Amino acid sequence: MNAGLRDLVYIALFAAVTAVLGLAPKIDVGPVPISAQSMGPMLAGAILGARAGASSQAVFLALVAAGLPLLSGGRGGLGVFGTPSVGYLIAFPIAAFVIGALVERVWSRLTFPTAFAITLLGGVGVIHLLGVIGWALTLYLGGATTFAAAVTAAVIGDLVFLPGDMAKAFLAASAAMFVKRGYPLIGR
Amino acid sequence: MIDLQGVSHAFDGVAALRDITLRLDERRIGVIGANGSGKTTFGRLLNGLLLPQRGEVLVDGVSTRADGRRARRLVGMVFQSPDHQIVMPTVEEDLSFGPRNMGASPAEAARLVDRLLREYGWEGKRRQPAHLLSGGEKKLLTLLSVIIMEPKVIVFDEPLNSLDLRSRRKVMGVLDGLAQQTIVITHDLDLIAGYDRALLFEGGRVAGDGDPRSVAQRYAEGA
Amino acid sequence: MIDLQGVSHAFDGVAALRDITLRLDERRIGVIGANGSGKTTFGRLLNGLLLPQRGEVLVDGVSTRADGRRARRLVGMVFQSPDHQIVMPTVEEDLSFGPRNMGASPAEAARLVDRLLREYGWEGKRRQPAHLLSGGEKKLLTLLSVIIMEPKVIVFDEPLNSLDLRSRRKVMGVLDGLAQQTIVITHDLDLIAGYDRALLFEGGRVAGDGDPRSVAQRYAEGA
Amino acid sequence: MLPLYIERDTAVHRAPASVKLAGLVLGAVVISILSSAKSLGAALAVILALYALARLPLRATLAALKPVLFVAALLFVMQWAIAGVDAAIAVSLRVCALVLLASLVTFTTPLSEMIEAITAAARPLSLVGANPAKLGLVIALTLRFIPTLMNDYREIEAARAARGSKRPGLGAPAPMLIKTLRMSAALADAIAARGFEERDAR
Ligand SMILES: Nc1ncnc2c1ncn2[C@@H]1O[C@H](COP(=O)(O)OP(=O)(O)OP(=O)(O)O)[C@@H](O)[C@H]1O
Ligand SMILES: Nc1ncnc2c1ncn2[C@@H]1O[C@H](COP(=O)(O)OP(=O)(O)OP(=O)(O)O)[C@@H](O)[C@H]1O
Ligand SMILES: O=C(O)CCCC[C@@H]1SC[C@@H]2NC(=O)N[C@@H]21
Ligand SMILES: [Mg+2]
Ligand SMILES: [Mg+2]
Repeated sequence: MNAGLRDLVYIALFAAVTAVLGLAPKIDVGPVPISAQSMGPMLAGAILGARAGASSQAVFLALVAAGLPLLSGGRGGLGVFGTPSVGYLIAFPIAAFVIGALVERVWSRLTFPTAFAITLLGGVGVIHLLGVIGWALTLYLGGATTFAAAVTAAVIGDLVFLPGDMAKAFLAASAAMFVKRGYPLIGR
Repeated sequence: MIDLQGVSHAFDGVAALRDITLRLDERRIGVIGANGSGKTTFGRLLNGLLLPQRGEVLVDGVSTRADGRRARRLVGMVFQSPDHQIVMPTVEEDLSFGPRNMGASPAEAARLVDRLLREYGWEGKRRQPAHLLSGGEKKLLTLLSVIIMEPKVIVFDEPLNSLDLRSRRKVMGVLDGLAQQTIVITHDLDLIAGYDRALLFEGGRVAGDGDPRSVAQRYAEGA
Repeated sequence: MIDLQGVSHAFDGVAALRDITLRLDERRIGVIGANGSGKTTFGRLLNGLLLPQRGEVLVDGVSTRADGRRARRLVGMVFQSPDHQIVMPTVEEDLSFGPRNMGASPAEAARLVDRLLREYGWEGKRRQPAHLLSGGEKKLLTLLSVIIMEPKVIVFDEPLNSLDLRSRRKVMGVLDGLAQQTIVITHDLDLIAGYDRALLFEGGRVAGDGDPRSVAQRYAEGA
Repeated sequence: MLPLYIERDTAVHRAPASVKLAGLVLGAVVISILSSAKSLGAALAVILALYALARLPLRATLAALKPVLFVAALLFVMQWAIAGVDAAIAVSLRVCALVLLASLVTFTTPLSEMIEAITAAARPLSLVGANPAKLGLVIALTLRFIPTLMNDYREIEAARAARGSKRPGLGAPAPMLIKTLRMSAALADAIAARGFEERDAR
């Protein structure tokens, strides 16, 4: 009977999970750091499903915007959405939604390879696509370069994340399979 | 045998254990004391999960600081909360987690699990999701998951918490049947009444040490 | 007064409570029974957190199905694990959570919190982060967070779990001092020895009902 | 890790949370737009004056800055190399000002007030079906979960180490998730038992 409330608590839980991932050490390679936080949307989508998963990431972003220092390195505030990180951040709820929707579709026959493919598609594909767009736009609107140069710079900058993000997708997929076996939520 | 030599430990500058020197070689030792008196911290020092900020803990003569993995192999620990201790999704996988870490092949681990499940009449639970077991069953699982590693000493933190009479008796039976040295942390004074020795913790110090009956009495008077 | 009429409930097709008919009007009632026998499920039915799949639960004559909110206002519940019911980050905020939900203005809620903290000598803890309280203090907080809502009946699930002697006495003192009807679920047979009535659960049925001493004895024999 | 409320009786503390949040949003926009080191320095001075007005201890100010000092230093070096010393100073000042401003609000506003304010601000959203009270609850719970999660992680890591795991931290997240999911179900019950849905009716 508390299904509605339960979802609220799960949403809060995964917003907090994304925040806690920000405590893992980050590496600064350019204006966008290498961090563990994009595992948040992958886990949220794969474990909670599309709607609750996306909501949890939206809540996370709202708290960041409200000024809480929940991004890796203790950053936060509206200012963050003016940096090249903006596209990646906005992609968090969208990625969670895409992953959740796909996982819900194949739930009963979900295996690790499928789960990995889905976290790669949503957690790396979607996030990097929007991330590059956001990055290029901030560079371009910052007035420094031509649009083509901005896109090139963003794409090159983005490539650094690929190895780490594939590892994150792998970890998220295995954690999701672990939870599916030990405490399945989506198939309820 | 475990030796503590002038051991102190603090969390964020607040002392949790103060200058403890002890030799533990009785077979069954009970540990009692108020909430926050340092009992769990003491337990974690014994197998090197926590390294003392001052002093040394020696397990069979070797410092936990020098060889933590050896200490953890010799001293098993059953934690206060079973939820934190179940690390794999099913009963079978959780039981084989320890042996696999210790270098057992999958086949060897499976053999050990088989034997243990048979010995405790648990074959039926083999593939069950571990987190869906009842409170009492979870506690038993965490106990078995440590027993399967055959440590020389086992530390139990609150083994009887929220168990019913039957599980209580079952767990107590398992404890009594163990050949190993056992160190039991508890708020249940009856549980340790027949033990060889009892330690009373008070504000991070050993405030009582000796015969369980008199140590328990001292605790009850102070409370 | 609470009435159960032919109440049954199953989880995923497995019966947890079977056809229970009871009238609860004694002031202090103890509930005992094995792990998984249905005690917590029973408690959750009393305030409509769980609606029975068959039968009815009536609180002061009104069905929990018809008016769940009213049932939850009249019947407060303190759960098994304090960690699972502290909702807000600090003591003060957690205490005002219930009254605010019931429609108290921030000022009214603050007044209620003030009074309660003073009554229990807890002013010093007002702004403390709830998760940094000791085990015993957390338990007391969950108790106060229900008392502040002034329900007519309070259900306690394992109130003494992992408390030390002193906190045990304190919590027992608070329980004894309550004017409300209290229903206490526990594995600690001593706790309910002086109660007005005891219920023994066995496999989802009431297998014993009456004088605590004889019910406890029956339980001990069956275990 | 979260800067927490520091109790004082000052004008900054007494100001309504809604005003402070609006100020934070506005201030953040202004700071993001400012580009010269001089104007950013002035903004920082205003913020520090507010810290003094709120009688916040120096220790808290430094604690708020600590997590970003590294970022600020790094940005400083990079900007210096790319765009010269003035730009470098400006960038570092901007980062510090943003963080100090955000932390000022958290230091001077109890969380419950903050949640009430966010809930009130979200009231218009109820027209499109969102429920402001629920939003407030989710935010409170998120903040409550952060220390709990950290503690669970440490406990499970220890339990894995005790059973001989060579990398006890790496495998801890999955069991941690199961543990907290179970706990969430119980927490939802506790919230209902304390009358949360009552708020829906209003
Ligand atoms: N990881 C930690 N971080 C900070 N403080 C801690 C930590 N672990 C323990 N403490 C503190 O150290 C002290 C001793 O704690 P410990 O857990 O050893 O007590 P205990 O005797 O086991 O209590 P209980 O009977 O409640 O289990 C307490 O004040 C506790 O708050
Ligand atoms: N949410 C749930 N989903 C599935 N099964 C459940 C759920 N809650 C309880 N059960 C099952 O219902 C039965 C009764 O559980 P309940 O929690 O009422 O027992 P209990 O008497 O309180 O036990 P304990 O002494 O261990 O607390 C058990 O078999 C339990 O596994
Ligand atoms: O912390 C920030 O400022 C932004 C967080 C987003 C970082 C993105 S997520 C995908 C990619 N992989 C990383 O390791 N970092 C980026
Ligand atoms: Mg302890
Ligand atoms: Mg129960």
